Amino acid sequence: MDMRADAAADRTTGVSGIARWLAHVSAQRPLLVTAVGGTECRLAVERVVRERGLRRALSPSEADTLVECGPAGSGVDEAAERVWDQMGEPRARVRVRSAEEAGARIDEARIALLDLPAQRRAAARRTDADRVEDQESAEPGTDDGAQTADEAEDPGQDRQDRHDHREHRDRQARSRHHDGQSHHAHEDRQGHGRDDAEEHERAPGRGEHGGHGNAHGHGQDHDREEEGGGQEDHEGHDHHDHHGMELPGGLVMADRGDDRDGLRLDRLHIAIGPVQADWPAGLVLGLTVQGDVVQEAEVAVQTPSVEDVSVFWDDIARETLDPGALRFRAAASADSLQRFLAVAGWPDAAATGLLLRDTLLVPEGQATGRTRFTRWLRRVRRSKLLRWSLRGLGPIPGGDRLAGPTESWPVPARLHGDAAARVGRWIDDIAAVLMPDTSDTFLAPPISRERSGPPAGGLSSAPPFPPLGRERAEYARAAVALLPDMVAGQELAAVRLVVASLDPDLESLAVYLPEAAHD
Amino acid sequence: MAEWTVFVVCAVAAVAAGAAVFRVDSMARATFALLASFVFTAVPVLLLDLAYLGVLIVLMMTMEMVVMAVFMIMFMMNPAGLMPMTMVHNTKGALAISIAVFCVLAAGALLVPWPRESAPPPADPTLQLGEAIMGDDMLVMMVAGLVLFATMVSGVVLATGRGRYDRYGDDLRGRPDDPIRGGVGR
Amino acid sequence: MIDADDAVHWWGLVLAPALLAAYAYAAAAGSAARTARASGAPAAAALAAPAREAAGLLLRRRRTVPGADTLLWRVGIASVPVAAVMAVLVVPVGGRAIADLSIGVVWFNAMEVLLWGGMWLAGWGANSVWGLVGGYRYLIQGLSHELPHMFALTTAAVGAGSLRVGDIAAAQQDVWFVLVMPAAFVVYLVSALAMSFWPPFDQPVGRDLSGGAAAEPSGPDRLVLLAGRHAMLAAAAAMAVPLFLGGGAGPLLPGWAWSLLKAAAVLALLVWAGGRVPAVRMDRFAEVGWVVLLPLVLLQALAVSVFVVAGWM
Amino acid sequence: MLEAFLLLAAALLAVGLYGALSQQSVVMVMMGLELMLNAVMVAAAAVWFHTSPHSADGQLLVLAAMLAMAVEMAMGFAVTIAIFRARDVDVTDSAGDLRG
Repeated sequence: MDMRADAAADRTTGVSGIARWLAHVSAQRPLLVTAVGGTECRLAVERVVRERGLRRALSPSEADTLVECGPAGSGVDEAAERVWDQMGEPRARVRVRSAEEAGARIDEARIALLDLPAQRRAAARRTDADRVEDQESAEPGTDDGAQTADEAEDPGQDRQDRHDHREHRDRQARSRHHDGQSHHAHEDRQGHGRDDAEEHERAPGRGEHGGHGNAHGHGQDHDREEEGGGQEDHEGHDHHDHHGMELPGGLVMADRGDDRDGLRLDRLHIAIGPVQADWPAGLVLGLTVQGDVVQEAEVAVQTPSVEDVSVFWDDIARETLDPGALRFRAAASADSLQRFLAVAGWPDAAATGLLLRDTLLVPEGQATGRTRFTRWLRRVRRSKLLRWSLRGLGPIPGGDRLAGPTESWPVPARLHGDAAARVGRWIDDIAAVLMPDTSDTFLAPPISRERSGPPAGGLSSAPPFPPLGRERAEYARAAVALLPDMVAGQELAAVRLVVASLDPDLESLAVYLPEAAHD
Repeated sequence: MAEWTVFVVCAVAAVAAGAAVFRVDSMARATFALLASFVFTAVPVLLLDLAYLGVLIVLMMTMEMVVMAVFMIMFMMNPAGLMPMTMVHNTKGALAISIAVFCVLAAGALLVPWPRESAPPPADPTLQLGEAIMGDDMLVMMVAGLVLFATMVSGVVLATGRGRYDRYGDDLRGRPDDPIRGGVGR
Repeated sequence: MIDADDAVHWWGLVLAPALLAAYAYAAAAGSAARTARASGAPAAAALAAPAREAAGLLLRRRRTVPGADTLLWRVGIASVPVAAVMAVLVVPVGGRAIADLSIGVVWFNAMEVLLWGGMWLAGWGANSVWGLVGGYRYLIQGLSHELPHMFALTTAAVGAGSLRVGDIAAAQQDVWFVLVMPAAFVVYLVSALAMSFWPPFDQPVGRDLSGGAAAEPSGPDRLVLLAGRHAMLAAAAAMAVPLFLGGGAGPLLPGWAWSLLKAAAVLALLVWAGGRVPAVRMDRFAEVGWVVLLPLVLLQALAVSVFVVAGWM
Repeated sequence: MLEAFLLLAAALLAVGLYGALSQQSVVMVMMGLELMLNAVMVAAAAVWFHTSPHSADGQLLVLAAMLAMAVEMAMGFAVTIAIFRARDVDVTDSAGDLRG
């Protein structure tokens, strides 16, 4: 099934009936890219995807639709651009800027996907662009008139780079021959890293062209049979740390370091986020790993300026939590919980959690499916296997204080304990709404009353509940501060679970504690 | 005739894959070339009526090679990609010795008047093997078991960096101090 | 070498992979329907979901990844369905297998071990950290369940006194092995889930790794990998029938029908179980495999051996 | 037919010997050894089939070769790890030095 050969043949003959039929019956597979401030759009898109019985993609290789949720302008755009480059035809790309247009945008993408002749043309253009890049003789800019002069020079530049580090590698190989001990190729890796850096710096320039829904000749990373030099962009969807790492982007092999078993082994720099399924929007976790064990971690936060962001999970300060507010807070917890369950590898439970979240967000949707949700809640809460795999994971002892730029502040009580305890608090939030009769929540909601500071006396003298966004900003601030130490020494599965159990809301962090978001 | 064809194809492929082990420039390719060589030699063994041993070669060698791949990646940097590398010494001498050894062995194989057995092989060679290792006093099986057990113990002792005193403390009591706890809850 | 005394007709060679494909599709459709039901969508519509997904994959342009070892990557991906089909060759349906080898149990085991190499290559070849970690997870999973799995197979073989799958099925005339060796049966089912990296043992292709070993394959490559995975689950489910569930034995219906029915039941059980629990984390399961499952199944083998020596079986 | 099998074994042994002699990396040396043991297995199986199928000695030799392979692998890696841990070396030349 060589689509490229087909594409060449079909340029004159048109698209075969079989391909048309396949496209028609195929299920759309959207990949969501959420910018900070895009929570509302994300929820809307997730609802539409669920209602249509679609499944979200985990990686660009399985996606055919790129859905960007939220405002443009934060660092996530570059990541989205690279993800777009990695998707094979047929593909479509849409941006959802408000919750109302989610369905319409996905329809739009579907129409673009079904337009096979256009997809084929785009694929052919992209292939041509690759060829242009790979052949010395290619004329710059022939694949697309809109190319900038700057970009047209890229292929040559790129080749030069690759030529450079091929030589470098040869040198490396020779030196290995003479000295078996210095065989750890870190200089060499840095050679690739340089290449990566160049590509990534170019990425925004490329972005000007990629954004209009049809495939277009920027697939620089495809079809390169470049041996050894390939640590670059295909991983782009998950590690783009332009803030902290010296060598942004690709898998860069660094020096060696002691691992937890006392062996000095090679280390690899990767980053998780910002484009990652079930991952907090705007979070980038730069990791130094050996195998799948994290040695060091650093957190970067991609937040746009405050005025661009509106906090979705927010309400006003109040004396007591009325049912409506509890319900909204339960929806927020359900969102975090379903994401956590997805990361924990329980897709069915996560799917029900998603449904529950959407139900809770509709004020009058109370009655429907109540028994199924309570049954689901009980099953999650009582799952021995879940507790077994979370036990002792990501512990946060109580009483710690974290040093901020100006003052130190305590870790919010809600984050104390291990991952299982934090997940349990979300479950309690939901139980307070779903099963109010079993826990006396309206007088003393067990979890929602917990706050960052020590309780100021009895129930009567309790200060008003701060806005939800404010609370979540404090959790996020603590989470961002604690994460690097918490994930060091853990393997990747545990890292994902720890992050999911904290689920920092960077949207509220950007608005309520902007100084913490831009440290 | 069909058997002969299968043998020739597999024999040539086995030797070629074996040679490829030392020709390819990626450790993963070397490992899996070796695995291919084993699989191709298992087929001639199957042709000799040794169904059990032939399949066992495939089974054991696949596991071994995959474990080897893990170690190889661990020591040989480069978690992905094909980093060209050569780490050889004295290739010419090695080649000369190998060719000489091959000539001697080949001459021996062709020139020695091998005794021939006209009796047919047993109906079930697997049963024969089983009785040989498990029958009578089980000597073979016991020796093999002891060897493997000793290997396991000494391999772990050699490879591990932390003994039980590191894990449990000087009095060997309480919970082990492991970086990652296992699933049984110790 | 192959003593296929009761060789099946040539159409068996066509029928067996076709049946395997049908069961694999049923597994995919079943799990899609299960998830759809959990998300509040009509389950019936989800039965066609795998086909719709396959259509999309067939149409998708295959993506080449820079730096990938394309040869090994493709070999690894292709080996998944190949291993499944090869494994199912020795599984009798109503007393007839494509090749009822004298060492059928070992053959089945060898084919499933081939998957180790294949999955590792599928993860490694893509030159992606997710794939590599996914491949490693599959190996850890394999190392954790393989010995218990082997001893579960051995226990059945000991019970029947033969490595031939047909003999093992025939030895259960009086009493099914599942009653004599329940621990071995349970361990077999657990390792069947693990070897086909099916939930809850799907960490090698887990969501937390963007799909792990399946993160990079796209288009037809991806289809082959996923289809092979489902086929492996179907093959493992089918193998449980002659090993533990009496093969084609049963009242009224002919043997082949019972074999197919029982295989479908085991498959349904595995698919259903996959949705009930979260993923099993490998750093925790490894210890369970070695410290709990292995002694358990060894005791089971000991008990069965005693039964055999005492003449009770 | 026996001669053909023995030729195959001789070729495998020679290839493995070349690898074991010429490679520097411990892992690659082990690959050479494995190939040589593989040759032993082929030869033993062939000799069993053609000269003495009535006794199980040939089969036992194949099994012994397989056992040797397993032991060689396990001990090889254990020693490599031990040396690597102690001296940060995984090539044979350096392992022979007194100070790695």
